[in-house]
Amino acid sequence: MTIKEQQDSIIEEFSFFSGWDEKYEHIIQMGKDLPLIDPKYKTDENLIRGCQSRVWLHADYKGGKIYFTADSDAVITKGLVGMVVRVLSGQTPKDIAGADIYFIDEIGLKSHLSITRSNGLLSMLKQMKMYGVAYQAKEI
Amino acid sequence: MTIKEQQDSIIEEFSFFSGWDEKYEHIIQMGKDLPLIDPKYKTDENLIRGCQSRVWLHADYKGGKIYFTADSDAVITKGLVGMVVRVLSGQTPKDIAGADIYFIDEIGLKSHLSITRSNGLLSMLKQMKMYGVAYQAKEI
Amino acid sequence: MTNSDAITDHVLDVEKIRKDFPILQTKVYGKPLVYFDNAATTQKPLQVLQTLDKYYTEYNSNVHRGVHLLSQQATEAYEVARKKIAAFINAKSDHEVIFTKGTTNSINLVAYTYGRKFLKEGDEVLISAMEHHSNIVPWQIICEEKKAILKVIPINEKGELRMDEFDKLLTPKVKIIAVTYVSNSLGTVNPVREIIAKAHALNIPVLLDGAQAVQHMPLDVQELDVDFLAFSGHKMYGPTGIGILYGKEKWLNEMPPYEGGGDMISHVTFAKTTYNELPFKFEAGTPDISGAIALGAAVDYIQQAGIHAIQQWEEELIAYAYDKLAAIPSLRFIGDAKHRAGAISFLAGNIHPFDMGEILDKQSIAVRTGHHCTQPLMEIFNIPGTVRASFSFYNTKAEVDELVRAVEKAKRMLE
Amino acid sequence: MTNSDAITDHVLDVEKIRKDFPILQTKVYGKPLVYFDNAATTQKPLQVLQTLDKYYTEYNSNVHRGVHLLSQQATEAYEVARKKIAAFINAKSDHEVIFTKGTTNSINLVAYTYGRKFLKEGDEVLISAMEHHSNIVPWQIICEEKKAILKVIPINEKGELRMDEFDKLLTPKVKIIAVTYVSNSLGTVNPVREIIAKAHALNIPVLLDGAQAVQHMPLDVQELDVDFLAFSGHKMYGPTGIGILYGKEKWLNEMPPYEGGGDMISHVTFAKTTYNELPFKFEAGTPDISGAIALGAAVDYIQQAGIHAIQQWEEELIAYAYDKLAAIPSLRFIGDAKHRAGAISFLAGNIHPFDMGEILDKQSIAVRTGHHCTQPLMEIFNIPGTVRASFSFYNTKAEVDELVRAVEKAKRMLE
Ligand SMILES: Cc1ncc(COP(=O)(O)O)c(C=O)c1O
Ligand SMILES: Cc1ncc(COP(=O)(O)O)c(C=O)c1O
Repeated sequence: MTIKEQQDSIIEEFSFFSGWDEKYEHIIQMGKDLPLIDPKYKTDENLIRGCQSRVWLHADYKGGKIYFTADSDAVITKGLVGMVVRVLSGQTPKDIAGADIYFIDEIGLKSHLSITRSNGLLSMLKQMKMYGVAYQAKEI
Repeated sequence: MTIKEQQDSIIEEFSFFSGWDEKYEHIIQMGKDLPLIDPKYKTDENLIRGCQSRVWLHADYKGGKIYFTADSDAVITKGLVGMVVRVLSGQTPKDIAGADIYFIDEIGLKSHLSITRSNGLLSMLKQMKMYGVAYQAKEI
Repeated sequence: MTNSDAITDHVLDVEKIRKDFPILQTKVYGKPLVYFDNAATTQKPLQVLQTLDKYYTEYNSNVHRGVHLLSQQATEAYEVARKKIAAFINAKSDHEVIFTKGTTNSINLVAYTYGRKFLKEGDEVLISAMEHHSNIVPWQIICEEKKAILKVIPINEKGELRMDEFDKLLTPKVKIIAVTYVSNSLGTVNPVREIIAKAHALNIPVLLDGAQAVQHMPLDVQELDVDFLAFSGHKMYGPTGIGILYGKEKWLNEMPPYEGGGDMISHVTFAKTTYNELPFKFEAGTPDISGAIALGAAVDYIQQAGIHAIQQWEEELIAYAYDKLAAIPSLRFIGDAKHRAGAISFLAGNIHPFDMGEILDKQSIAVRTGHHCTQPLMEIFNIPGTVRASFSFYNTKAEVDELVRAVEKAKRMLE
Repeated sequence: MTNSDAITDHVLDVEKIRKDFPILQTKVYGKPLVYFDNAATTQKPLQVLQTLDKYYTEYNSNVHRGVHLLSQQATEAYEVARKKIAAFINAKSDHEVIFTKGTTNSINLVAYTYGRKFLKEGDEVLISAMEHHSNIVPWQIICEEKKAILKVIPINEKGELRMDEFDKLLTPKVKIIAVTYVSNSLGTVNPVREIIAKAHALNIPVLLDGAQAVQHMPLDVQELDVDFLAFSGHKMYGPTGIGILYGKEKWLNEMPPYEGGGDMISHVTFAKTTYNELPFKFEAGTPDISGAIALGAAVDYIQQAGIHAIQQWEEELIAYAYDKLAAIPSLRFIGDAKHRAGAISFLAGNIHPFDMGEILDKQSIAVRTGHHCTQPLMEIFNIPGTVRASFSFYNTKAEVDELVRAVEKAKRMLE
């Protein structure tokens, strides 16, 4: 699936939920599906600075594609991370670097991006795109 | 005249004026009647700290009574000083120290006392009472 | 307060009080707001908002030195506000009350000016393990500059000061003690009378961080004999941007000025500047005039409700919340002091406080999560943070019930 | 501004604007208020007051780190306000915009932190003879501490900077130049482009005191290439208690923090504290949230009126006032610069400015009298002070006529 297709499929999944609690339960579930980072990569270097919860992110580059593994100490954050990883993992550096991430808005989690500093989601997205840019450069 | 009589006579004089401009002209006039301080006493020591205009005050103690002379670089201030001097000059230290000055309120110049720091009138009154207290102490 | 019981002459009409706070009538996510983030900032009563509005629509003007009527009115109102605050904490004199930007600004002012005058190499500054960053970092900065040493009074597992350790730390090397009256993270009320008495026996002055105290309990600076008291307007029903430093006249006179500028000077030449008298010496520049006047209105509001009645109701509310929360399985309190006020911090099982806070938010309940600007304290407890519910006299038991229900729901979702 | 003429696309509807300012509809002593004390503080439009009210009745909450909705809304609004101000002065980045308490606080911040880092014994700081105390005293304090030398650019009899003398004073010993863009006492607009260009040729940074500039003329920090700019919210139609420091990122990053406390730290332990990134590094403690958001609304208001249109109207008004006042016998201007903005200072015969101010006040005209916090300047002119009428875009020619009539009456009474 492309990045766009992955996002659209998440949006569709969420369209079945009307209550906030079902949405959150689904997010938490996706945290459980997140490909977990190897504990040896849970280093300060791979830590993404959010204010309240911590996120570790690792990238593997194989066969022209980037595969992300991650973890967080907060389950909602982990779910959000899981969704973003689902969207971007296994894509090419170029696609990741240029990705337009719109699903978060559409499923009604915009506030997670607008909180200036209290959430690491934006920093995480930035970090993933940085990996995209970096591996793109390597390719050339 | 006692301090009270002096104040009452000032209040009566002001009762003839209805406009603010007549009142001020009268105040300014009273500045012209102020017994002027001898230039040699126009020292920093005799300067009363107001914020905007300067007032010099000198006290002479003769025959059990205090006589004030003064000056100011602003004519309205000088008028106010003139009125206070008229009320307190030639009175006994005891009467001055314990004087209840009410005429300023009654003639509608209350704001001159309420401006926290912009007017030296209050400091001047304080200073005059200090002289009263000081000469009272000398008498004993 | 010696006569506090006698003064508790009436109980609060909480429903009536709630009507004074417009924001308490609003909804979030379609449900009535339940605001338990009062330790971060309180909501404002209409009386405060009307004071702000009246100021700006009727007599806004710069204060001091103004010859015109508006300026006289603004100056008068500004100075009356100072008097109200002086009376509220029973300061001996108005000019011991300095308007600042808030608690942080007040503490920085003391750390810098007291520190410059009185701290020397090897001297010690004593704070506690439960201090807010605002009562840590300013002392770190001045200690570094002066090569002085910052010492920390430890706490026990309940979040109470170890007074036995305090006694050991209290040596003549200590040049100032800065402790919080009430902990913003734990709700602990510290034994400040004892601290002050013991400090004064060695002639050491004490600064109290009153940010979480003045809104919850009667506080009399003369009776406490405290040397400095810092607090914030926005945490006591006043506007943001204004705070107070109370200081004993003798200290304030000895300390050098803090910032330089208009109003704090007596005379300026390029060669030499002489400083104004108290309180103006420490109020450089145009002050937050509207903030000061509105803080005066907030003090009026508190006085009218009655600080004893407020304290009584809040204590009842906190006891109620404590009992209800304690009944939730796997919930544990962070901070379990005997004397407490204001806030309750807790964690449920292994749930991350941020997750809990988010699920409470979605149920229209506002709590704070995280380290509450007390990172060293979180490290002592070895936790990433807490969920903190903090109370005001406008909160109700029904709201506490809502909180408990919401925590239970969050637990079901997150565990 | 390079393209300023092109932007002047509309003229002001002053009568319509006046309706936005409730206080302009009030009376003093039974007559309509004529407010010519705008350099001390401006009045506030309804739009600003409504923003304040909306904040407190709908989403008051502490900013940053808050998990609940109100806190997110408050944080968002606070940061949007920062963006508005950054856009207003065309800062390269939002985080070059620091919220402070006002101009005085902003200048103290720079004097202290820049001074600590870059000033050494024998270094020089260059200010001008027309500075406000707020741009003198902070430099005196840091110069005294660092044994640096404060030098002063003199002025000519018209109240203009002596640029020939400036050239002589500009040596590599100078480590920072701090001058006012517009004089609050004289109305002089200084040749800041020339000053900055010459200073930068020697790698010397320039701080502009913009307290009397930003509300009167377009100002683009990138085009000016200025290093620091300080200004106050209350002088630009915003509330009291809030101000701005703009600083180039490279300087702000090199300077140590100012105050310590919440929000300005990244991580605190008792042993070591690491500081947060810009702009938070310089914003310790709970900021004036409502003040910042309302200042954003004030900027919106100015932008909507159009700063070019404002400038045009104010210039017309000042020229008109100047001509009318000049026609009064024995009236002399203090400050008669070619480029001027904002204020006109004058004296009539030997009349003490305080007397004049009082008689104008009784005629419902608010002017300021005295030294205007520029005592050294008054000493240069050898006067006790001036009568200062200062203008805003809501003032009218009819009000100027009132002023002139009132001055004439005062002269009759006082001479
Ligand atoms: C030129 C100038 N600089 C600095 C200031 C100080 O501003 P504030 O009192 O708002 O800090 C003023 C205001 O009086 C001013 O006119
Ligand atoms: C105990 C304590 N001290 C200091 C502060 C800092 O107050 P402010 O942010 O108003 O300066 C707070 C507020 O968070 C606090 O709770």
